[in-house]
Amino acid sequence: AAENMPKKIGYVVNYATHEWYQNVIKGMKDRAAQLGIELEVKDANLDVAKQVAGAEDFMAQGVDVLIITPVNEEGVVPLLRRAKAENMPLVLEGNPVKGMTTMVAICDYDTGYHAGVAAGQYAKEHLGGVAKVMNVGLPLLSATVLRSNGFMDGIKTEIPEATLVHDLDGGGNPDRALEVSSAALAQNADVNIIYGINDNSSLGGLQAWKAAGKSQDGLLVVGTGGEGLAFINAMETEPSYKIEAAMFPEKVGFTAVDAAVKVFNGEAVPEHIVSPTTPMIGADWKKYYSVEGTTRSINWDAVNGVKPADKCMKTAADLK
Amino acid sequence: MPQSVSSLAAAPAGPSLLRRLARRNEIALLLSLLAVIAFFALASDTFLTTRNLTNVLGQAALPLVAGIGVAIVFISGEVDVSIGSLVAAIAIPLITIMNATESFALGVAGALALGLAVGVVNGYLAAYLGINSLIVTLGTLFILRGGVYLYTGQRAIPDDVMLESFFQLGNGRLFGVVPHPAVIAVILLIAFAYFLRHRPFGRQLYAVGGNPEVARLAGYNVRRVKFVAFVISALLATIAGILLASRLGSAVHVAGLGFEFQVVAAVVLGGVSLSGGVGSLAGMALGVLILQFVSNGLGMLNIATEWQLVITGGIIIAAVAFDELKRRRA
Amino acid sequence: MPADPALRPAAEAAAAPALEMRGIGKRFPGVIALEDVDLVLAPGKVHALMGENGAGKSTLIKIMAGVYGKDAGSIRIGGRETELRTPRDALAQGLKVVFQEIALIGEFTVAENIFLEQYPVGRAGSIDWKRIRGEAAALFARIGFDVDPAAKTGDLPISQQQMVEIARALAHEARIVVMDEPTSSLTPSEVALLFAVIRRLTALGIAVVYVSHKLDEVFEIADEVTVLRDGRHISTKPIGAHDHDSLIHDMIGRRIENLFPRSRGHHKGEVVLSVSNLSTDAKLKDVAFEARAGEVLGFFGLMGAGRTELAKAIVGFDPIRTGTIAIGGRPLKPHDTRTGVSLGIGLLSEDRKGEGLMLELPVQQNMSLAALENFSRAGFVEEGRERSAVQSFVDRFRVKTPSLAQPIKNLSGGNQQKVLIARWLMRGLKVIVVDEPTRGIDVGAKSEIFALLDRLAGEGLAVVMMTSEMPELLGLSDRILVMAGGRITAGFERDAATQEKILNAAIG
Amino acid sequence: MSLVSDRSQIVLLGILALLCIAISLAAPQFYTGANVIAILRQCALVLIVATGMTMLLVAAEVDLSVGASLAFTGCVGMDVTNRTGSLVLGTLAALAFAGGVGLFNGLVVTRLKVNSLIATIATMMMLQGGVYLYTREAVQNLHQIRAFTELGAGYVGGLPIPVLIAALIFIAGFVALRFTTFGRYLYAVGANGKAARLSGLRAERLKLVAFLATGLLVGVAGLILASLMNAGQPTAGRGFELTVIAAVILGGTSLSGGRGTLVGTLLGVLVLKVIDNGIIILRWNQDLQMVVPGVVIILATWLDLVRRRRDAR
Ligand SMILES: Nc1ncnc2c1ncn2[C@@H]1O[C@H](COP(=O)(O)OP(=O)(O)OP(=O)(O)O)[C@@H](O)[C@H]1O
Ligand SMILES: Nc1ncnc2c1ncn2[C@@H]1O[C@H](COP(=O)(O)OP(=O)(O)OP(=O)(O)O)[C@@H](O)[C@H]1O
Ligand SMILES: [Mg+2]
Ligand SMILES: [Mg+2]
Repeated sequence: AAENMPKKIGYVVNYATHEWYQNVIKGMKDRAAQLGIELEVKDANLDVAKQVAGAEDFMAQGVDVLIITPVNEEGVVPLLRRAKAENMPLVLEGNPVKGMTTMVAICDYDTGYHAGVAAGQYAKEHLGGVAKVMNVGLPLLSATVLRSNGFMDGIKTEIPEATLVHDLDGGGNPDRALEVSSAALAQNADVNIIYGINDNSSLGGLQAWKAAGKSQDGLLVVGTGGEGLAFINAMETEPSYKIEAAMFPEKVGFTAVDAAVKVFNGEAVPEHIVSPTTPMIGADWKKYYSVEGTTRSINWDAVNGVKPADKCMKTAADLK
Repeated sequence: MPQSVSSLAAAPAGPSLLRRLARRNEIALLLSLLAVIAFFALASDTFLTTRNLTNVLGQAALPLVAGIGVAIVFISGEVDVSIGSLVAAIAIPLITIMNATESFALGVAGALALGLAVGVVNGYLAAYLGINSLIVTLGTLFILRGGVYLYTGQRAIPDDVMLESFFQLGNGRLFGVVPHPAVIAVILLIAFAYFLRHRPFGRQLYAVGGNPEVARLAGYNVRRVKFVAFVISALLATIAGILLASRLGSAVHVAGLGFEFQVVAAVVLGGVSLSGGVGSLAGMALGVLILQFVSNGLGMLNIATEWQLVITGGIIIAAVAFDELKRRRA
Repeated sequence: MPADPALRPAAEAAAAPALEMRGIGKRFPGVIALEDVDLVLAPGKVHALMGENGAGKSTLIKIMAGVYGKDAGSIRIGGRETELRTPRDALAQGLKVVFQEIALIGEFTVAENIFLEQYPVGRAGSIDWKRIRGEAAALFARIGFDVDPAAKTGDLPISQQQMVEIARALAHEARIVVMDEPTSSLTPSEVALLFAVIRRLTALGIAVVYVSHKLDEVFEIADEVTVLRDGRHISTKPIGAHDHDSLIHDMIGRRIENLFPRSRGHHKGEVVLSVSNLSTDAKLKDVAFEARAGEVLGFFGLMGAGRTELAKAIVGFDPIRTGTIAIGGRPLKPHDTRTGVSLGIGLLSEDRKGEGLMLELPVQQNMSLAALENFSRAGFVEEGRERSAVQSFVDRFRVKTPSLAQPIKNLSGGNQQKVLIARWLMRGLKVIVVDEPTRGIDVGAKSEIFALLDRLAGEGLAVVMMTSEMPELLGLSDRILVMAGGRITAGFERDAATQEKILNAAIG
Repeated sequence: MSLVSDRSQIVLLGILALLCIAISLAAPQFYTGANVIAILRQCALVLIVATGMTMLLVAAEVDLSVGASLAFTGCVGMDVTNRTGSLVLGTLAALAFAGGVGLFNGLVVTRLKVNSLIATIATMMMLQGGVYLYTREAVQNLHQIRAFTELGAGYVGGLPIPVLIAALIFIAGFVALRFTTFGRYLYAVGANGKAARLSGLRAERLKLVAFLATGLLVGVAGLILASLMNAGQPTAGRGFELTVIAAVILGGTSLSGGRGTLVGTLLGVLVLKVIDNGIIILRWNQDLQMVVPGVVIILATWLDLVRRRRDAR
């Protein structure tokens, strides 16, 4: 297909210093380089106002396509309107926004759900069919709420009497997760599964468990994201860390650039372009990633082989 | 004793006009701002375009508007760090009321009512009960943010009615060129600069911050002056919050996180003293613009966030240290 | 009764005293500042208010100015009973005060400070800056004070700030003008100008309250004198009924035989401080002198002559450009106060509040600050020894304080000064530099401080004294150096010095 | 009670007692050993840094960079231990780094005369940027040295090691501030810098030492945090500076220098952390973890003010 290539793509990321987005950007850069496109990134650093400013600056600089990961999905509605008024093609990453053309995203609910199913199966085999869950969650974002909900729904398909003992706000960061989990475990330690909405959260929960002086026998820890090296290290060294719901950030970036090219050419695109996820159990991670020193490389063949769902089971719209 | 002795005593001569001007902090700031602009104009070919410059003005409008209030509180000898949460909180009545009534004016009235209430509470606790204002406003910063999260259940509240007037307020441009927020910021700046310089109450703010005991002896109601400063600050933060809500088209619970740091840094950079009684709105505005242009320019040069943080931090230290050195020389 | 003119108006005043305070009482934590005090001011008269440090003068003034509320008593202004809850109430009644502590906004211009109480406004309520500048200049011209109305007030030396204070009290319509130690930083010529102004005020029927520790001034300007002691009313008499001794007796309850005692002979020890070729960026030019153990070396100069700067430079507080300073033969290097103190030189600053006191901290910690190492072992403070040392100084100097734990801000100026002198005596020095050591201090305490400085010299210290008080200079110094424009312009032995010669050298 | 000699902590003690009673009535788990230990461990990190911060505030300075420095230090400590395989070197590197940050702050404030609030906001920004230049990812524990894990998660005689470390540091700080010339000089410098200098104190040097001490204590806390999380986390420590300062202020230390005690700070830390813990134990909405401390800080400061005014009568 002799498509026209955009010369320059501008990406306003919500939080560039986070490992997840580091890897999204990595995937974007790889794909842009393959296609001969210049990619520029501006970081909103979790500041909604700065995000709008970043997009404005890109439009002033004259990029051909904008990709945006919203800090908050409601907060970019006027921005989309202004982009449309200036005929600026725009692709969203992560979350849907009123008035958008297309969005590239994983299915958060499905991700949690499949991890939940895997956790249920594991509990049946190794934990005597008991599932008492501590969710180290993040109510701040609809995406992370969907993951937690999916996880509980998934686990219940295997163990209907599974209970949610603690539903916590770990802030998505490790020290807060640790602190909150410690308090929760002190209140009630009758828990055998720790679920974290990202790797920081699951590890924070696990560290709280260890700090309380408990053995990891009979414990299962399930993380989400597979953002960097942390989960790999945990899966290699921590006996309880058995399941990781991998979300392949590099693949998300890769797909977003492809979508940007399509939108630039005015091609028809679905509203939601799904990027694949899958639970990795035990040593599965080695199929998708290899580690050398402190860098990990993605195995594109394996990842491209994971089939994305056509449609998410549940989305943010279902939460309201 | 002859009267001439006193004129023979080595009375300090007033410094010449030129010297006085050179000592003015604003001149140094203006030169720094021009240097920043010149640097980025040379380094990037998209920086010095009308579009980009007006963009930056529009982006600077929020810290400018809120900065007026923070500067006024600083001048009165107190501090206000609650604005970061306030800009997020006032969007809630604004959007909720607009959604319910489809009236922009009613929404703004609701926002102003909340802003006023916060200003009154801050002012009452700090000025009348005498609780340290950093503690008070740190407290309201936490309380308001927590309140926003509790009220919204940590979801943004979307604007369902999409009034055109509301959209235009933050997103439109006067004559298609100057963003409306910039126009509003300039009008407020001029009005408050006049107020501080030419109204007795403006001078009372300086006097109260410069030396509260003296101000009291001169017959001022020190508490009331400080109280009013907090109310002004909250109302200006409310206006900034309304502009932000328009740019975001919703009440976003995470809006304004860290905004108070950003504004305080700019205000201090602009020469408004933390110990009260010193500073001007012109200086404050230059402080805001310098930081905004640096941030924009580094973005234009495609410099990563981590470097932007390091460079901005370095600039703040260098600028304040330079100012201090200059003052010691003088 | 004699036909003293000061008494005649008393009959008229009975009809309408400008101010009548009856049975005033005021207590602070641990202190009864005033008890059952009366004060009646006649229009057109100067009423002096006298008393030792801590007698309650400033407190009484602050009550009439609405700064403090009173615990007991009543106040009538112009015959009508009034409550003065805030300074604004007093100002509205036409009562203007020149406070003991300079009460100006340092960041404002002189002209703006003058109109602080009420800005003249023009159309639409905007401040009329032109009028402010014009009227301020006219006011200074009328009084004869030499102050630039456009100068930033904080940049001015204390003496000029004091002139601004005085001018401010005169800028508005007043019925009563109160001056709490207005001349503590003024030169004699400026005092003369002030007195001319006061006479003009009284001619207009304005009542004036005048507080000063300088007896000569009081005898010159006052019509009546009220004396307070320990917060109680002792006497109110026409000035003609007093002489120096009787006034002092009323104030301190005893006589002072000799204000400038001299216990030591003319023996001079070796040179302990030698300064040569000293210049600073700001003012000092090529200053050189020596001070010997056992002598009091007096420095005189007009305001701005550079005495304070010299004092701060030789103790290592302010940087110098050139020159050497040696204490006990050892050079002050590096040039900082720590080296200075360890070599044995210390400064009693003229700015008590800004450079001496730790206002919020107790008397004990204020006094022991410089000597703390004497009471410490291996870095630990031995508080028992510290406390008893502080207590012994408090007793010896008769520091009036309810306890050693009292925050020093609650002590009167004279008592604060005693604590600060004790700070250095505790430490033990070779050279003590005292800058205006008796500013704002009553005669009783003054004589104690003089005796103290004399005794210190007798014990072998070199006392370097910067002063603007001619009697103090002549009474205490063994040798006198005069400064003008940052240089030493003359030097006199005690016996060769006269007031005329000194003033001539000071004018430069 | 003799420790609380100046009675300034009565209000806080009252609040703390009330909180404990109220929470334990509603949720008996509050008094379980596990929970008490969890609370103490959370107090430990804050208390360690707050000890230094109290000294700074007494000397009329402040350090807002401690949160950012905490994260950075953990990364440095973990990374150097990984590279050298030596816990000693890793610890030294972390302490050197955090001490260096403290020294930098101190020099900027004392030499360049930059207001410490603004100087340390700037340092905070530089550290936040710098840590990502140093590492984009959490630095994993590759060395698996046992002693390192023990630092955060170990116990001695039933007490968590971080709590013991914090207790030692607190006692040392308390003694230094209360009984030594150094402590007395800090108060003097904070109360009137010029008077202190005229009395032969090296005011700038003393402030520098306080900054350095705070820096080193951040280093200790950073190592403990890295051990607790089993990784050096560049994202850790957000808002930590506000928690520390809130605790110190709550403890009655004056922002304008010259006044404050470490006993107050300890109570301040306890009050804040008991509130945090109580909200989770009571299963209240966690968003209240912002609201309640805000109210308590204002309330406690006000009550203390009322008490002092009454005492002054
Ligand atoms: N704010 C205060 N708090 C506590 N005690 C005070 C306060 N102000 C004054 N005092 C005490 O009240 C007494 C009277 O003080 P006041 O200042 O009126 O003395 P004064 O006569 O003006 O002395 P001086 O000549 O030194 O100025 C003193 O013992 C003083 O320590
Ligand atoms: N033009 C000026 N601007 C700012 N400060 C000044 C000026 N002139 C004098 N000062 C300050 O006023 C104080 C007194 O100054 P200086 O040492 O020159 O005079 P002095 O001889 O001690 O006279 P006095 O203390 O009686 O005013 C010093 O602290 C000095 O810094
Ligand atoms: Mg007095
Ligand atoms: Mg002087």
